[in-house]
Amino acid sequence: MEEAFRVSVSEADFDVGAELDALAAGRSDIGAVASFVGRVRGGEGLIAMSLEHYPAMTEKALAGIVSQARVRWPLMGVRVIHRVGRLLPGAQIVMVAVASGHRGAAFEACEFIMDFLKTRAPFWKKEELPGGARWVDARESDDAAAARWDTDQP
Amino acid sequence: MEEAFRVSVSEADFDVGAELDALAAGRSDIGAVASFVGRVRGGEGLIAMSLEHYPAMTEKALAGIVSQARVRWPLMGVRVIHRVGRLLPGAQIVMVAVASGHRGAAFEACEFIMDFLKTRAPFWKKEELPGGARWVDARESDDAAAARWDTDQP
Amino acid sequence: MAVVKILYFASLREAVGCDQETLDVPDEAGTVGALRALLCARGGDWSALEGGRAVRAAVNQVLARPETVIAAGDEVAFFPPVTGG
Amino acid sequence: MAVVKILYFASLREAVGCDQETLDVPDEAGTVGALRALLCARGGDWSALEGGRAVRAAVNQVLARPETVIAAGDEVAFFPPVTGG
Repeated sequence: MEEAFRVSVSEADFDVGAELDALAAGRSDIGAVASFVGRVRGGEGLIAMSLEHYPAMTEKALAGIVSQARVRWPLMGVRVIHRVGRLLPGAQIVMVAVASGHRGAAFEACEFIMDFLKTRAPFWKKEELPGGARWVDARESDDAAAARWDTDQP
Repeated sequence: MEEAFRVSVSEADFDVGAELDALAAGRSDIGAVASFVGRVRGGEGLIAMSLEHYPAMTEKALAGIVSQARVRWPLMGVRVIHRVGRLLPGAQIVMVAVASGHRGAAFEACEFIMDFLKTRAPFWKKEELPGGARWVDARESDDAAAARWDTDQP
Repeated sequence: MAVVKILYFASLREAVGCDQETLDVPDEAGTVGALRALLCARGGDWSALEGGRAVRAAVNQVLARPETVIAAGDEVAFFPPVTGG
Repeated sequence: MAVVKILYFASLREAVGCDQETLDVPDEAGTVGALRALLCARGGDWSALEGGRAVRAAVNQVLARPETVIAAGDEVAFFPPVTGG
């Protein structure tokens, strides 16, 4: 995957502004950059959220999702970063940024990548609560969100 | 419009990273931030793009669009910035960032605001080309994008 | 009669050669559509306001329709379809 | 017979009490679904792999289906539905 299309997994936090700047740096063919940042939501006494992953598979899965997006839309750059480890409420978990000529492609590809990441990339969340730790259940709404792309060709 | 919901128009460039940080600063109820940045695309020898607006109406129109989005989705913060004046290829024109509890609302509201901004906010683009200046024509695809929200209640 | 301020923007401003004017609008031109027809009837460059042309309007900085009523003191704006974003 | 490496993740890893193992898989358990049934048949904590439970699998780091064939040297992983993002 060339320079403009990058995925990574790390414990460290990321700088969204710097990543967005890097996507568009020195280019004037990019008309639209859509991005998404997911954060740890507090509530129910949440102390922290721990993210486990399957290291050998994770970046491969993310790169595969980006490749699928590139088949569907004319994209000029994609950046995916997903954190792992123990994160506190308010912390950034994931970012997806997509650069394209026009906003429709950028928005759709960004949503597509998030929907597939949520249902195909090997990450698991465990909540630390006052009463103990609890694995987060997968949500049917995430499966539904991913399934809409099966028939909804752009 | 309270602090977490802000619109502005300016000649100065904006710092997307700083704006996104400000939206989420000190809050742990935000699970999702979707954003969009529009840029001046080069090509066809484009020298510059000048943006004219209707100063007395612009921020009022943008604030009205944000208010409509808040009726449709549970939003925790919105930031809209639109530049005016003369911009070079590659320059940032507009940013829309939307914070919500979940990604569906954040993505949809961000697209909604962009679609309405494109068809309801009083900005006009004029291209400087080697052969002279030319006003940009409105695109039917933008009207269609805005029209889909008429029936597509979330 | 109603004295209103009329503004023109972008390509329409250039076509009619006027940024803004103050006009005493007769009662029979008391809607956006009627005012537009009145201005267009000036002929020459003002034909840019002809019915077939894509012209949008706002009254007091809010998008308006041809049937929107105009009152004394209003600010009426005419402009082409917007192209921001 | 095919020697494969088997990995377990997240709640499934905790339920079966095992991170990874190397297993000589008999020919009749040569698909992901058959291997899962073989492991489940160990009983006790391994019933976490029962048919009714939501368990996903990957072969060589690619999402797999029950009918996906397993070959010697493969890395097979079992885990609950993913919850990242």
